[in-house]
Amino acid sequence: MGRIDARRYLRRWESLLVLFLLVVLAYNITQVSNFLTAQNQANLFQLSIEKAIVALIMTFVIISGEIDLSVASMMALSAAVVARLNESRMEHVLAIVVALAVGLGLGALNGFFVANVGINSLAVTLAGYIGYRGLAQVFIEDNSVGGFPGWFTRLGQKGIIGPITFSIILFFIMAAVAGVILHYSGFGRRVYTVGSNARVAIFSGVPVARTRIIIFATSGLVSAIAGILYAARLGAVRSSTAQGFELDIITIVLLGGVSIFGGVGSMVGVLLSIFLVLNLRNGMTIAGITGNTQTGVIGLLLILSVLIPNLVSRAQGRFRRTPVEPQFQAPRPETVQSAG
Amino acid sequence: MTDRLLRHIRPEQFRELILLVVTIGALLFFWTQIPNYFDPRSINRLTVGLAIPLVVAIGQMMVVLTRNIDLSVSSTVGLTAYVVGTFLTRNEVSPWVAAVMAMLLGCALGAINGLLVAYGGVPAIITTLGTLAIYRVVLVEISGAKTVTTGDLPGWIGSLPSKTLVTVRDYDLRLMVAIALIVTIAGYLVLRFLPFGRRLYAIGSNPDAARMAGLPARRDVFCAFVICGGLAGLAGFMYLVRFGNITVTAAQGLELQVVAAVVVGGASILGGQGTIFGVLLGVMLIEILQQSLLRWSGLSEFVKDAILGLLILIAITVDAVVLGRLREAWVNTRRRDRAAARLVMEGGADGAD
Amino acid sequence: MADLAPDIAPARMNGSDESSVVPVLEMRGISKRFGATQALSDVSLQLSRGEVHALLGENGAGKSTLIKIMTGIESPDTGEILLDGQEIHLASSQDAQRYGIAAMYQEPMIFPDLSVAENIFIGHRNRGKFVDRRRMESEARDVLSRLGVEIEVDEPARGLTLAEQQTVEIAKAISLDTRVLIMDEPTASLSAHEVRRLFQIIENLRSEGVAVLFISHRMDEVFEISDKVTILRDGQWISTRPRTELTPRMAIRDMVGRQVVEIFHRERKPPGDVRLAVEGLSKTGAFEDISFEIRAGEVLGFAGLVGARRTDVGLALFGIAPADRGTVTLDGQPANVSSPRQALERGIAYSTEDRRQLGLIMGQSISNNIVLPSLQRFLDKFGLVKRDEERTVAETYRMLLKIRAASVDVPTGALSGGNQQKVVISKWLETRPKVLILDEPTRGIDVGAKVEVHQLIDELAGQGMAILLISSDLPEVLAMSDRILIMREGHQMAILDHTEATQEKVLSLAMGQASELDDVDARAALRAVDGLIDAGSSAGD
Amino acid sequence: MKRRTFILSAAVGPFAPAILASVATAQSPEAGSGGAAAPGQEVNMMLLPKFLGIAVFDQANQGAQEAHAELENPGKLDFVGPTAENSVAGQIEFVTNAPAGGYNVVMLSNNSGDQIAPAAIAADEAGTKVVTWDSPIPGAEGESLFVAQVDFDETGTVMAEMARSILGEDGGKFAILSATPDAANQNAWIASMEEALATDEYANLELLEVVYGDDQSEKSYEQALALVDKHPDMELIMAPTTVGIVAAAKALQDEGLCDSIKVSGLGLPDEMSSYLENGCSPEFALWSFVDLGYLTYHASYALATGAIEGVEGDTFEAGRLGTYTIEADPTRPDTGALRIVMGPFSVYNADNPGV
Repeated sequence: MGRIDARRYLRRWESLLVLFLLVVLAYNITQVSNFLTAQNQANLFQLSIEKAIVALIMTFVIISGEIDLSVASMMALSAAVVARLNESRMEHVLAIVVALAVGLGLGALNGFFVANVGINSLAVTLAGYIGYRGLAQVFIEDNSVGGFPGWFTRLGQKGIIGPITFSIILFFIMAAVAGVILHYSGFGRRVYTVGSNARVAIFSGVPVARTRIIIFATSGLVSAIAGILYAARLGAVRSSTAQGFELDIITIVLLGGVSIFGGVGSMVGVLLSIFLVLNLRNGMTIAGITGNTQTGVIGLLLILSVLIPNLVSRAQGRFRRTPVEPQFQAPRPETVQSAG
Repeated sequence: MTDRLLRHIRPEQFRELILLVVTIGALLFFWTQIPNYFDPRSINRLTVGLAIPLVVAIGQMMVVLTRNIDLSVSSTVGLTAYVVGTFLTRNEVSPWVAAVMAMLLGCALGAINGLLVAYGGVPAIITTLGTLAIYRVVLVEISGAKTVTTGDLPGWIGSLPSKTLVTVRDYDLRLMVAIALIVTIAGYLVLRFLPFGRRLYAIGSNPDAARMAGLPARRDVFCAFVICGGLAGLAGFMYLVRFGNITVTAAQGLELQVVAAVVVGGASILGGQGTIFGVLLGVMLIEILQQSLLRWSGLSEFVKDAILGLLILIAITVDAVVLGRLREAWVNTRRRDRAAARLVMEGGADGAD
Repeated sequence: MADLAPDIAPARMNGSDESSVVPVLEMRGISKRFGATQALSDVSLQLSRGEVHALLGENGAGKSTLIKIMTGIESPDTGEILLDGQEIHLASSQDAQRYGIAAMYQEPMIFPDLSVAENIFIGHRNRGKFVDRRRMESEARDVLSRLGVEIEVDEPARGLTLAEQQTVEIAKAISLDTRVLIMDEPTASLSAHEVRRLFQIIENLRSEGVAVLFISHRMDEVFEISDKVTILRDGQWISTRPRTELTPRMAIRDMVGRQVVEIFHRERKPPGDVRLAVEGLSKTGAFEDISFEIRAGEVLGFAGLVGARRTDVGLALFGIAPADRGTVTLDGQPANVSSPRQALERGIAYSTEDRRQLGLIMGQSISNNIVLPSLQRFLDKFGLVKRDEERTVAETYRMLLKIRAASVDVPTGALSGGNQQKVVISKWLETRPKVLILDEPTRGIDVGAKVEVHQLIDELAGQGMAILLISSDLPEVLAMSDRILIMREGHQMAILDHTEATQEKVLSLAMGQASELDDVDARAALRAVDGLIDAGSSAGD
Repeated sequence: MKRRTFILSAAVGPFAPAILASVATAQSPEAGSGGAAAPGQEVNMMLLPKFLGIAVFDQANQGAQEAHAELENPGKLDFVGPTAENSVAGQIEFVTNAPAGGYNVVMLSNNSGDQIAPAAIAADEAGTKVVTWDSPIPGAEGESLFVAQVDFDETGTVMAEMARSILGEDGGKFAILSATPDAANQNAWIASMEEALATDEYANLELLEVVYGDDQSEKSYEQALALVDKHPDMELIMAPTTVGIVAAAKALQDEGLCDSIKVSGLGLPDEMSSYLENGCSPEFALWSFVDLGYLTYHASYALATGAIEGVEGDTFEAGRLGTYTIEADPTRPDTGALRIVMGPFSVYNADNPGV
């Protein structure tokens, strides 16, 4: 069931997000004493910056009609690679390069299985979700490995401009680049096309397989970057690093109005969603609400943001909904079945 | 050659055969590697370890059949284990009552998912991603982050895990395993012999057609979620019995393990395909791998997740590549047979092909 | 137009003998509004026992809305539905089913993972608490043999051909004691042989007393099978006549509301140099030894029955499903392509008949769709899309091809079939092809738009483009082509010049023992592209 | 298996063979100045455990709440924490946000190793003191003070002693089931136990392996059973974590293995009573977490109100527990770490079931 006018749909969604954001900001500013301090604003970003960075590429993945469950495991793996190589006295910059290459390569491998072997991405990246963290375990077992060079941990922890860290600056640069690519470039156009209707894309000479591989490879690379930044911020790595991040990241992207069925979504929506989630978390943390409850509130927000428009439009009787939503990219090819 | 094979065996059955061979192969391999592998003790351990994921996986499979997914099962298991556990610390009730309570609570949680998905039009992955977090929060909030401990629970909790129904030469059939097997058999019967079960396949196989055919698709999807929740509730009870100590993190991460088992067992994420036997094999294979690598000194236990990931990848690739071909070949064989039969029937004509 | 329509409603004509002539199903004064569009206004229709009743109308005439109301998927704003003279209310498709009203669609609604028997009985209620496979299968065999077909009932339905799937759907309807069976374009994707078989089944249904509502765009079929014909236009009832009192010309006039030139008449000009030369093109299991050439400014028609594998040749030339053997040259250069991308680079474009699934991205704007295949040319040196240029180009096509839309930002899903087809053609024209393959360019679009498409083909040929026209509409092929290549079951039968080609000649060449082994053309493209998606071969790149 | 854990106790004090309960009397009431902080001052406190959902941390909170009421602090005392799987990042998040939340003191049971140091330093610079309890920051950076439950070096000896008392004079083989690999306290205890084992005194005790149950019941349960299968000659599982010990005891009981394999370590008498009775766990040790929370609160309050400066030699009054003195932490030499040792150890066995 394609959304006939995606643009209008998104605009309505984004307005809703702005409204939510304003409410949260109003609450934070009035109720939280130190909310507007530069330090707090920097903290607000810094504490979830890795998730925010990965959410940028996850936007591409989901708009292209796929999903990548392996991002958090990839973060752990890249961090583990850096830690392991650092421990064995490899030049640290070189270790980072190796970790990035691992991310790019395994991301491309995900892409290969999705694009060239034709397996559902949920199944492929479920394997990656388990396997990549498994590889991290192979490298560092259940140890906590640190001992990074000073410049590396400083990069992750200390502000470059005032309290603003390298990660935050990198995030804003990447967000700008991602926005331009998604909305203004030919590649971005292809991402939407592949996500809307891969068959039409093939008939139109769009390099569908290549587009998918590039998206997944970039997803691996960006996750590796985020993992390395996370290692720099924490100063030590365990194989359980970033566990559970994938669901947070996907939640952020879906809350940003990106359709799980592909083809619909905007970078503005995702950025609004990131700001909303970060502010919500910050306000709640300062108000002493624990991490679990925060996740629950965001989960509730996610459900409501789909449910309310549904109920409203049903009340208006404008269209009937199908009783069973296809879960992932219908229609199903008959010749090959996806998972199992 | 393939033609002849394909006349007797369907691709789906072929896959289960492969899975069975791999599972037996894994058992034999670890038997050569781990001393006393087929000891009653090891086997009992393995079967007991299977019980909880198996029960959850059966429910998950029913949802997956309808082209949906339930990621909230782990929180349902944790929440029911905690709530029933807390109840038991204050009230003395029989195990049966406690189990039924757990299932009812699970059904209620599943019903919330089902309402949102079937009647609210919220995609299952969004709904259950949300409730995965929300049910966990409910657990944290009502527990005040306190722990249920074995010491506070009624005495029967302590004896239930080792309760054995039948023992054959030290090989036990534990109560927990029996429950899981009953659920499995019940699941098989429902999916094979109840109209409801067949409709689950139909809905996932072609949702549009299901609607057009006037199947009560909403209600059936709703019911699938309720059943999944109920079984997760039962698993919650089993979890409470087995581990005794229930913290706020109970069963965290179980959801993807179960989805992985269902996928390895051959159920399609896109609905309509999968068998209970396949799911059973999927759960077994993963459990064997996990348990065995913990005990195998030939290889560090830390490689087990890497191997598990690789295994899933191989399973789905074999499925996509080999079974895709087989299925096509099967379809062609069938068509050719039918056409040939028809030609004979219609008096030969000029045998065009 | 009401003056053209004699009131022949039987119930009112022979009021005396109520019991025998009360229609099984009567729709009375049905109106339905969707937002700003009045989909149906005051439409009435009567279906009698054992009657095959055809429903005609252009796209957007309200046929599908009427069907949806009859099957309980939509409810009417005003008007009543009577079954055996009793008013009924249909709140859902289950209700309709209970009253014995069933519908089948062009794309059969089959459950590929269930067995044939289950497909037949899945919608049944009151078949007991448990599934009795043995009984179900024997009953399924009975139903199918009543229809005169033999299908193994215990196997998954995924192995069935399209025609067999339709048969299963009919069996499903019969097993439900269906009294009214609605068939929405059931023949659109069937081979001639299969159509014969279907008509045989419809005869059986008629003799069993089932009322059949038959919807088709193929006038010849309508005139062959139906007893009565009802015509809708713009949501209004226009006429209902016995078939015997109707001529095709009258039917078209009623459908269009004016006298139309049915077929565009094309002025042939002498063609230029050879553009595309194909020699011995073969693909195992699809087609064998196809050889032809097209000159600049020439239209080469591809005629044949459905199942003749014409589309497969088109797909091979375009690189979707490359041929195994044979050579293709374009302007003297080798042009054996293995992906659409290569085909486009060499100047070969292929416009598919399946607009919805293969032609357009319905959620995206007209302009996005038009530039899609030629996106590379609209990128600046940073890889960004030059939006102004994109809009200008899209605007140009909108004006030139008279695409009726408020702006080029309108999503294509909101357009009518004819306008969608124009967007599809625009999209391929913008790739500036030397050879344009048009697969069923006028299928499912209304008569007015059809003529516009014909004009366009003529203009393009006039500009020196070589056009390969695949069409099942024989008059269209005869009128538009310079030469006609006739295929039968993957074999090239002949190439006729338009001067020597007649309907009879072409048909006699095209007919023959039809094969039932394979799916038909309409699905070939879908299957081929899914093969690409699944096997993910590099052809996508 | 090569481990890269933090080696904390480079220098270990002399071992008294049977110190057990009697030795660890920590109070040194004779020491000098300081005294009680005036009650009724506003200090905003955050009690941050390793993660939520473990009984001992609830008990610590109980003690802190008791002190909070006793000192009539009009400020807030929030008991917040991350979840187990998110423990490291969660703790860092709470400490980072503490100054913005207006907290004067964060009382931290550190589960993040030195990874938390940058956040602790930042908090300290922003005026929020970080007082650790139960588990310190290994490098002591950003940490004002560590309230130790017992002398860490002593813990190893206590555990070795319990192992010997269970296995008998002939000794035997045992394995350790720990919490998370990042837990500084467990790591220090294991290191200290390994040192004790190196002495002649415990020469016939053989440590087979250290495994981690991540303080999760199910993982600890599975790890315990895996240990049993991997080491047929193992006679004891030593779990220096309250979650691990009870999970291991339950696993052995469920499998009917308590006759041949025993469980010991650090456990709550409440949770362990049934295993004490049925002999699965004949002996284990612990201290009072209620008192630990209480003492930590008092120390933090004194520090935040300026009653003490937080330098070596400061003494203060900790309500019903008496007077304590801040001393250099010998288990973390060369870091400038300061600690208060609470003590004492209680050893529970058939004679002293503790409930």
